[in-house]
Amino acid sequence: MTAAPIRRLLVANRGEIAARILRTAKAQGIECAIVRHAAEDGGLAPQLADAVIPIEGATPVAAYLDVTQIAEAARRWGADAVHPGYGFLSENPALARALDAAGIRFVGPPPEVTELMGDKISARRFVAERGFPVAPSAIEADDPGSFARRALAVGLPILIKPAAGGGGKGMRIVRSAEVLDAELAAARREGERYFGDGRLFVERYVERPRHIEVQVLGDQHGNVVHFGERECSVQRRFQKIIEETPSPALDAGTRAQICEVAAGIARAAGYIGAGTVEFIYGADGKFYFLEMNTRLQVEHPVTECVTGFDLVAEQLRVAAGEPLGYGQADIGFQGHAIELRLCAEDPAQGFMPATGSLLVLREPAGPGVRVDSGVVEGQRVGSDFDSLLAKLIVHGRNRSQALARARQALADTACLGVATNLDYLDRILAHPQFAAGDYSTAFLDEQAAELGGAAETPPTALLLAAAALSDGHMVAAAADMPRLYAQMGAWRN
Amino acid sequence: MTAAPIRRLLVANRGEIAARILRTAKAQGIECAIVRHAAEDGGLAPQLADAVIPIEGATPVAAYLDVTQIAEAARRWGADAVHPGYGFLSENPALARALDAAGIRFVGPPPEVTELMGDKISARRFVAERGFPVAPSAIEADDPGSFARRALAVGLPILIKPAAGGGGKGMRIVRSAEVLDAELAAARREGERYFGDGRLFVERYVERPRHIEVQVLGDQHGNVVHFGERECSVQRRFQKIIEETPSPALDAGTRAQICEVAAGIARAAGYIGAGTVEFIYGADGKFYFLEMNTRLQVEHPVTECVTGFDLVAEQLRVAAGEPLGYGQADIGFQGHAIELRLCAEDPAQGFMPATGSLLVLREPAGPGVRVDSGVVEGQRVGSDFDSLLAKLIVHGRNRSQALARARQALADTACLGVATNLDYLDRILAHPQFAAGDYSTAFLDEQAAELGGAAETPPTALLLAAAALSDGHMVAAAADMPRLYAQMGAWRN
Amino acid sequence: MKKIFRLGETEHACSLRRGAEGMVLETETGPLPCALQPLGAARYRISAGEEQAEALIARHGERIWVRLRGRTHVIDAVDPLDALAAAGHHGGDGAQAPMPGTIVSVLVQPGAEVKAGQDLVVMESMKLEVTIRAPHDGRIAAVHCAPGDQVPLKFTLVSFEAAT
Amino acid sequence: MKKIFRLGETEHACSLRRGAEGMVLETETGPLPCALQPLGAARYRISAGEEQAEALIARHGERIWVRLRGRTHVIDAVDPLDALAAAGHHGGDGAQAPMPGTIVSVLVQPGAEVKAGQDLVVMESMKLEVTIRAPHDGRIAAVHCAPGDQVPLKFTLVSFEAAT
Repeated sequence: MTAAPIRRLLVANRGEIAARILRTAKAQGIECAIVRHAAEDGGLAPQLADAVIPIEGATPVAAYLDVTQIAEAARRWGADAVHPGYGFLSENPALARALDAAGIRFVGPPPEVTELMGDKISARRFVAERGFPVAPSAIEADDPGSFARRALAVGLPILIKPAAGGGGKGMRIVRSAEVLDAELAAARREGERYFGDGRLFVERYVERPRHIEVQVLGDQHGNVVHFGERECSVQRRFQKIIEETPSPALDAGTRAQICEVAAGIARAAGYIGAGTVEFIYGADGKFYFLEMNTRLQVEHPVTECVTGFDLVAEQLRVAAGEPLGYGQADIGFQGHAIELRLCAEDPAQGFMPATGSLLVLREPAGPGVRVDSGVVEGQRVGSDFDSLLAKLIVHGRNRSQALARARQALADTACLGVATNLDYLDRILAHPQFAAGDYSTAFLDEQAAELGGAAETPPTALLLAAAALSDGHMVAAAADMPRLYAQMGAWRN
Repeated sequence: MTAAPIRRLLVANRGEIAARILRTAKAQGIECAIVRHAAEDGGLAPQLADAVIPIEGATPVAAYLDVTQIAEAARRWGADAVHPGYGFLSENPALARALDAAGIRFVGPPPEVTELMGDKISARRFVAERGFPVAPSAIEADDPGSFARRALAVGLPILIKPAAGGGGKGMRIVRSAEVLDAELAAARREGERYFGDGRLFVERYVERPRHIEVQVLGDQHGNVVHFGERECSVQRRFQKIIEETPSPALDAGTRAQICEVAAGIARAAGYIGAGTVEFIYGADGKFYFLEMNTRLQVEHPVTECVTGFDLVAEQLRVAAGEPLGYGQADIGFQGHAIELRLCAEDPAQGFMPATGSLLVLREPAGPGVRVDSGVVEGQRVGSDFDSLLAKLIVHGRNRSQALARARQALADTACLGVATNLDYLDRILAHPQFAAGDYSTAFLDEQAAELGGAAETPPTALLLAAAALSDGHMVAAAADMPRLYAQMGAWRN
Repeated sequence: MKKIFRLGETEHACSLRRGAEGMVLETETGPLPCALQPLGAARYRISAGEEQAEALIARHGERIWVRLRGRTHVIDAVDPLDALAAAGHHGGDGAQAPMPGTIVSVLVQPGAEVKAGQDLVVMESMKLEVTIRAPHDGRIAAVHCAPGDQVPLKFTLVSFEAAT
Repeated sequence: MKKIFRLGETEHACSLRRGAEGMVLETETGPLPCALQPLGAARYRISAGEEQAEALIARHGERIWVRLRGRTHVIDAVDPLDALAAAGHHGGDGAQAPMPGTIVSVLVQPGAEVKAGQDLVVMESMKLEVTIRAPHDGRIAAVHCAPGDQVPLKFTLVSFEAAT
């Protein structure tokens, strides 16, 4: 790759991550474009971009997954680099290849590395061969006929994973042999739909594990560093909801160890760019390799808060061919950071995705508070994309200060018109187990009843008064005053 | 003072600093009240407070300066502590005494210390006697009759200061003997109006000096630490506009020296709470004591960004009688921070205070961006209080990243309906002298022409089109379409 | 004018009248003096009897959103007549979409006999696959969706014949 | 319908007419096809001739605020007749308040002869003291303010007798 600076950047993504990338790139004086499917109604990112390039597809998601179309858009607009964000094409080596053919830089690792790590099976094999710990497993491709039998032989409970998967899509826990076939079929269908690849493998499922990941960064000159770990055990259906750093579970020794293992894996893979090595951390203090994500993570801001580094800026520097210019010793850690994912999901409806218009949106501010948002007040939230609306990130001198600021930030936030997990997030933070830092990936399921908020009694009188008095017809009927009625007309929103 | 935790806090201030204090106090679970004069229309702070206590006065400012009324409000509401913010009663020992008499804690130093440092004359004497450098001066009180003569004897140019002054109020530079009497009279009038004390003194005025200050903190147990320096040389009429830390002017040696001198002065004074020691730093590398502010500074957030400490939280801990619990070595510094003061001042009208309604208000966000705002969209901005609307604070890994983020933050900000210095701030950041960190307190005056923006040519065609097409009558007259006219009705705002 | 406000699981029949000093809300539990003072930017001061609070309020049709004391509340206003109508057939006569989304596959045909819990339709929303199962035993009267269809929340995907 | 838009120091006489494909702005420099497309939340896409840009726009009476390409612009719309009227007496007949604020002291009486630059009134706003001086030699006709008065921007504090 060339070592020329990036002057025109196409952001091939949407939502909060597109906005976040645009902010860093624009601050550096880079001219920025973004692709947008018509189904994207409003949103913050298009406002921040210098140019918006329309893309089309059978479905909105398909448009963002269309390698040829994205590469062509980059070429026509004259981009000298493309940032894929996360999801979509971020881990698809085809885009990197198509761009390379057009002399455009891909902000991410070379396709070979993405392929190695993108295939969970080859990844775990690569890591195991170099002496890093992996879990007992069975791989369908080794002998499809005996897969189900070998899967059970791993020992229940087991975890089914698509070979090409990521982000928890298509993953299922199996605790009893009866449901194995049905779950394998469902996992295969999802694998085919999301990754165009139905191959599966199973791993022994560790009960009450922690999910701990390490941020790594490598340049084109062989330098690799880590930026510490992130604790990502607060999950629903393998989807992270709250992340923090440092992890409350690790002592200094284990932290140094797990971070060095991560950096070691990245070095072994000749890793270039920003990446994340994910580990399962058992109650027994043992950890083993889960997978490596060859892209920017949703939860990268907590690492930025405690290290002071802008990981997107570092990605751009690496893509431009610059050497890191610093070593592991130059990366310091200050305080504690927590990220909360505000999602359009209705906890009262089993966390079903919710849609609607953002009638009122209030975002928190103040010391130690950062908001990475993708939405603006008034816009519609549809069901075409994933449900993440914004991320609230807080940074404090220690965990208790960060936690206090997180709760204050939630209290200062409002999102009316679309059901969200806002109050659910606050109940998680208020839970003694979270406050103590004593939780596993099973936490949310185990505490589902308490976190459901059934114990909370709504201020019924105030709410009924608000409902009645904000109803133009009821007020008019009662007061029979045209003036008041007109005033209530303001309610048409 | 007692060592009990603070449970009910009255914030005796307004605007952005009241909101900022409320956020930290509320995050700690402290119940908070705020005082408000009727002239305060809307604003963010009252929304954040648990209770709002109305206060009255001959003028709105007088209400916030009314010691008896504030102390009584605190007593009636059952506050166990009062935070004065900055300005108003923050440096008035009478409030601390009145509260002490009522068994209520004052979040600030003991009245004796405030008195010592509040009187510029006794302060400089105290500091000089302990061997810290001060500038040549003449003090009116020593012999009022000969003051004018002695003032000239100091050697022009000289700086007139109210003995009880602070924040540049009533300060005037005198370069020619003719205007001396007039300027002395004006300074005396202002001193009487703002500090109820017309006594003056003059100091030799150092040409093209830098204004560098050091944040200090002491507890009730004799511990005193510093949190590094702040560069505050970007000033208009002695009013700071942009502050940053670390100072681009200091090398490591001088930095350590000036910070230790500041901590030394605080120790000598038996200082308790958060305070700031201000220095004049000459082109020759020499620095001398200017004054000590016995309160939280407007620009404290830049220090919070690089140290990770919440200075308001530390003030509350100290007021509660807790020991600091950390030493100088525990205070680390990470990256570079810049603060921009967004003020309701019209650069096109000689920076006259501007009033109006905040028709549109957009605040920046994203990595390394913090906004301490006191206003909300839709509220009125009057002429009753000072012109500070909000502070934009950016934090970067180094000065160039902080500067880039600052310019991006300004670009993402909008304030329509009230004239502000928003664009002026951007022209300062864009000036090569600021980019190089090579500026003195004379910078803004010396570069006034260039910073005036006369060189910028407005996009006239676009602006005229916007003006005409947003005019309901013009559109209706031209299009003669009732529908369109109705649509334009939305313009009544 | 009477309205029923649904708040979570419970419904409250309310009406508003003008009292001596302001509005009075008539509820099952008796009359409640109340007021709503606009503070600008969707912010209001609500008072009901002795209680007072500031809140953010937004309306969308007959749905009211209230952000109050760090919690978000949704109240649905229903006209008593609509409520009556709805009570008639409680959606028990079919399987409805639990979320807006896209139909992945339909696993039953009209006329088929199904058992409670049997898979009927697989749909997908925001990359999440969900299988809709039969709420009870019965015979399929009609299928109202096909793979690829976009369906709204509570859309009836499959309807059952009335049990005889 | 003709209007004069004041932009900084310069004034532009403009009128709007309906053209073949949309609105056309008639300016001194010729016709300009233009359009204004609302994008929601005070955001608009402006096009004028070849130029296009997104901007935030707000109106307050006859004053238009535009945030465009990182700069804030203020345009004042004046009716040609008002402009004519204003041209008549250019405030040269008195000393006006350069800012909204409070009168601290008045230093002249009606009938007094003053020289250009002589102190007339001391006023204060946002803790900033400013002395208003005589714009030219002349005799004071009337004083329209007293210490303690709150006065708006451009309020005529002192008026002069017409020079004879």
